[in-house]
Amino acid sequence: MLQVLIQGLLLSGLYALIAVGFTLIFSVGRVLNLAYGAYLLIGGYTYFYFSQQLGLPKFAGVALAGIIGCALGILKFQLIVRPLKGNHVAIEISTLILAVFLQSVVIFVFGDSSKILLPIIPGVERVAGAAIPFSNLFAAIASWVILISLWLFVRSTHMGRAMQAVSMDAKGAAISGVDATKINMFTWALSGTLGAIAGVFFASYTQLYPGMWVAPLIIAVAVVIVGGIGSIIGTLIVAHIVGFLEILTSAYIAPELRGVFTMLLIIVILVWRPSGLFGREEL
Amino acid sequence: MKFGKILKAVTAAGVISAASFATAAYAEIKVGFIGSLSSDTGLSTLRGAEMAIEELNAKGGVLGEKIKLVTADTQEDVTEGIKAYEYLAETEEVDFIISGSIDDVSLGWIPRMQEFQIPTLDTWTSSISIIDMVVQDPEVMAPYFMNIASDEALATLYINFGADVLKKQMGWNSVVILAEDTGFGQAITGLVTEAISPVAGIEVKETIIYDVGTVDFAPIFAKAQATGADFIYQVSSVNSQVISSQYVKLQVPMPMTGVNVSALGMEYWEDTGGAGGGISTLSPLPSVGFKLDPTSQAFVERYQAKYKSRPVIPHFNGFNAYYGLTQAMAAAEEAGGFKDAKKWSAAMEKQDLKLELDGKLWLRYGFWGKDEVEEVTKRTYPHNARFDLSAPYDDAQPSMVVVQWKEDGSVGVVYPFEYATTKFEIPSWIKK
Amino acid sequence: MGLRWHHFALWGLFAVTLFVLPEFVSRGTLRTLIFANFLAIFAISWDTLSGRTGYISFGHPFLIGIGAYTTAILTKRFDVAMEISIPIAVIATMVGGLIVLLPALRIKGSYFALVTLAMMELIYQLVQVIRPDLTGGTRGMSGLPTLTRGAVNGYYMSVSLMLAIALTTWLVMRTRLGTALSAIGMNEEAVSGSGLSVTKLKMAAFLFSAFIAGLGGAVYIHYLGSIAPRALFDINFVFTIIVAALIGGAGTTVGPIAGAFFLTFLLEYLRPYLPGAERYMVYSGLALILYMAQPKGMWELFFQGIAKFDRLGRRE
Amino acid sequence: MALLEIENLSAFYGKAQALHDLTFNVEEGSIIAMVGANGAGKSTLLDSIMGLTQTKGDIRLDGTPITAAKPQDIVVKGVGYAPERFNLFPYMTVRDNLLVGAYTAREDIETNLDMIHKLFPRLEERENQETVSQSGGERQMVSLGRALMSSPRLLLVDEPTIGLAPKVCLEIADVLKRLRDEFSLTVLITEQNANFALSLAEQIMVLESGHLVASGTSDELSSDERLAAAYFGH
Repeated sequence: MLQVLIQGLLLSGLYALIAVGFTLIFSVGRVLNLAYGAYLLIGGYTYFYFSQQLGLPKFAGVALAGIIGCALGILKFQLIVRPLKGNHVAIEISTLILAVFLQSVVIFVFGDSSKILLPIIPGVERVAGAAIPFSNLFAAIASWVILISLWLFVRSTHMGRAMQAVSMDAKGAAISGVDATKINMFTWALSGTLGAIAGVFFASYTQLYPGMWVAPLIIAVAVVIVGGIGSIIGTLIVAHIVGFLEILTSAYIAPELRGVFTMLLIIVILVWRPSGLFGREEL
Repeated sequence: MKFGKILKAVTAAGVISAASFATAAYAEIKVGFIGSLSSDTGLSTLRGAEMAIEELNAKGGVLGEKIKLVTADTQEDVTEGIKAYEYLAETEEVDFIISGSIDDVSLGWIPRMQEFQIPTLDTWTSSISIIDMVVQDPEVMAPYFMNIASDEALATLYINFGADVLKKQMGWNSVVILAEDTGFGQAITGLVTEAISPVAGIEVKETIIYDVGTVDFAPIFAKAQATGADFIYQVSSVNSQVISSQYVKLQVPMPMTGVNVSALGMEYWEDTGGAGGGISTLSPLPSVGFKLDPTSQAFVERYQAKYKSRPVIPHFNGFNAYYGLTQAMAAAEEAGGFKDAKKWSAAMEKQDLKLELDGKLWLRYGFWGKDEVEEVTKRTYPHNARFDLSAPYDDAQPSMVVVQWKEDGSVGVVYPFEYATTKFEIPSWIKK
Repeated sequence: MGLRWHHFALWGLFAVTLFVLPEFVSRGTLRTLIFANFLAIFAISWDTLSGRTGYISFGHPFLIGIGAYTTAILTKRFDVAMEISIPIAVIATMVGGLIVLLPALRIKGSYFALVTLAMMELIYQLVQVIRPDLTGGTRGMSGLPTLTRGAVNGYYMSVSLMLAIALTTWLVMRTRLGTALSAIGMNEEAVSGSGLSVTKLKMAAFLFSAFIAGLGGAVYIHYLGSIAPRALFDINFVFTIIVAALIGGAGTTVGPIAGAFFLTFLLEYLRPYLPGAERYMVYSGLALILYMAQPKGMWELFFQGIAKFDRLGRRE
Repeated sequence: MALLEIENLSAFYGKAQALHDLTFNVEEGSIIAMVGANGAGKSTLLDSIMGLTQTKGDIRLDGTPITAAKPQDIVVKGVGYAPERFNLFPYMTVRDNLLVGAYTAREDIETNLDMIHKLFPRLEERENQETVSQSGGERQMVSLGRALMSSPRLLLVDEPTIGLAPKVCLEIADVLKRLRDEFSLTVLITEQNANFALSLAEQIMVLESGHLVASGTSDELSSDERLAAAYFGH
């Protein structure tokens, strides 16, 4: 039991970290960034290149991954989202194309074979038969810290309130003197940074390979759909629902079924309560 | 007016390009490579073939003609594999195909091979079901050869390892099998489960199948531990460095051995970032942890001089491609080319290359005859690499060995004992 | 319906060109054309659902896969003849189309796209674990019966199917049904306000799209002779279909065909220079630029081009 | 010099022209009402001043041109806007809605909040309520409050009384007057309810299909028979 609890918390923390950047864009910009997984991809490879190939300190590798992710987010906003002026379908499709493009670029530069990252924080502790790798523990704690500070940021700073305002009523935000473009760009930059850092943790636990953007995207989609838009705490809760669902399925039913229930959950939630468990009736 | 002109120009360009497509130049022997160009194993086959072709061309080519290599990438995807085979057969109109495809991809394009009847040599897939096709339909499968020992040989050797080392030396009595959900995984799991209990006296507690896309192995290892078995037997060919690196990162307190394809290459240590110690795997012969015979060593040296990128040493299938392509060309010399696939096939069946190391047979590239029955498994293996399953392995190579990566990054052979360079050990974090 | 003789003349010309093509091109080119034809079929199917009604599906292989798996299982495991299994597969896919319809009755926009993506993922995972003895699990099935052998036969089969589907779609879309579907894409509320049953219209679109997807998918795997879940329920496959439809021009019939041909040939022509998956870098980069430049597709660019040349011509 | 000067202002939605060559001034410290029927272009006029529509012509605030400036710059220059549909942030509390209004005037938060709480004591009582669950009158108060949070000199209010109970209307009218008298704000409102406009504004303008058809003091306009019949119901 304790073992399942520990594994569930670790995996859920990772999932929350993965989903938060996606939630942010979906809540504020109201667009589906299908290239979100590409931040994780690029973040993971950036870390790999700087820390594992060039031998820079690990912290520098994570920071550089964040910076590249941030730059990628800004570029995406400036080159794709802005020119398409709120045409959601076009943005979704172009980000999908962009994701495939970035995947091919990674193949071109690094090759197709998968790579294993060194743990960011080496070491492992056993508790009640469950192994707790320090890297995962750190990712889980980091995800809690990041999500809660993000929640505080959004609720209690001018910038954060402006982000909420833009997401709820664009005209209302404009006449309050909020520059939606700046807010959106900031959101995209933040989302890119968070995504790239999540990518380092995700890849350091699993592996680095060009197709690795799909799985996190699906996880992020699941968390956002089930949680509903605009709810950061919802993201945290649902990441734990999805994570625990997977761990419980693996432990008590069959490991190969772990993804099935997540997908079923998405479909059921969408059909039964389209706004998600913690979302608002705004469809 | 201008529009009309442009239309004309476009039409003309279209006709020219279509015409250039229709005429294929034909003054050479064309070899097609099919496999994944971005995986180390795929590249091994490709480079082994390139080296062989370079040497043959330096000696004047085959049948007085130069050999040219064209490549088609499968991306380890079945549909892409079929497209790639068609491209080689119909656009490039190659004479001979050398394949570094994985099992599932080979199974996908085999029907195309049957249709086009192009001499084809597989260097990587070990799928016994393809050999079964040769048994059942020798006519249609005549142009097909596989110069790696099949799954059966692999499993049989493992059972012997189980009896001699795991049971006798380590004193382990029960196993939990952790197998990936692939054709390869199923085949090996089936063969091992059938034989390990009656032959080696090791009880199979449970078989856990996992998806190749699994991200987090912690619950799977927990499940394996819960069975109370003495050790884990892993069967993984796709993304296998993930499971082994997580085994190390999680410091699973249970020994693990089995088949881990990524541990077959020199790059394994670098790829796992050093998190790969303790992993042991079955391996075909010219692999990591070996001293090579002079011919193969010379090949490796030329290889390393030519290619600066990974894989730094060809995988065993690189050797297979190198020797196999040379044999295929020799067969073509004898059969007067590749056009008559039956004739070439007959000539290929007779190929037999024996390489010695320290005065003993160490590597043999030959094929089982149509009606030859292998003694241990009591079945036939037409067009499959000749292997020898019982010591002293004087008929052919043992086909498979067990190698183990140590925690210091070194690698050595642990079984069979005649080939062993080091002893089988369990990882340091497991309390004895 | 606004049909004119020149419409049929153009279709006739197109068909004749395609039918005499094997006389002029190599077998290798024909193989490429076969894949282009199948991609065109899938793109038309996607377009009837998403391009016209605006319900963007990111899980179209869900439908294609139902058709493909149904006939694969029937022929491989139960020795059903293809003449029977393919129609059953088409019907099964149409049932699948109704399943897709259910969420569409409640949700729109990005959420619909997401639920279709989830459906594709779901069936991908289910195919691997539920009765792998039937589906072949992760590695799928090979050695399925094939409808034809050889490049020329395969080409005629695929091109006939593609033309039949294209012409049917074109005719259907010129009826009031087609107009109504496009109207849903533009403004669903207005359509429901005008007294038409939006649910029935959506159902017609989803069924029609599923019909094409099922037929295309079933014939496709009996051309390939194998089926693999990883290649089928893959976001890259979704990408190829959507890009083909959009680059050519969504909401038209010729657009998806043009897009499919353009992209398939682009990939094949790149093969000698970039043999591996890097080809997709050129492919997706070009697709992104084209799409950003003209979201309505090449077809639109083509017409704009003609108009421009005509103006230039007249000035001379 | 008038606080707001508008000269030959035209506004467009795509190709459709919604305003035609409007010219008028708003003097500092006055309340001006723009009267007109539904669709006359009242909201478009206010949107145009805020830089939310495509316009031609000149708009000057305190002599500086603000034509085609971005809304956020116009807010900074001292224009507050309470639009007809409020455009509040439904899932944020009253307090947070007000704080967003202070986005460009963060140093005045304390004073402005004091002022708003004095004008609308109800907002202070319900400051932690989400606006989605509030009544129309309360939303109007939040909307006005939010506009005031940017420390404006000119307040634009679109249809302040629409859909509100008569009692609330009076309350709003009272607030608008106090804003001018106590806080020396200039107020430009639009109204369909001409009597409300008459009771409040010193100057009234009449808009018909995007054209300015009349302008003058309440008394002047009430005596114009045609207008009186059309708008003032007597």
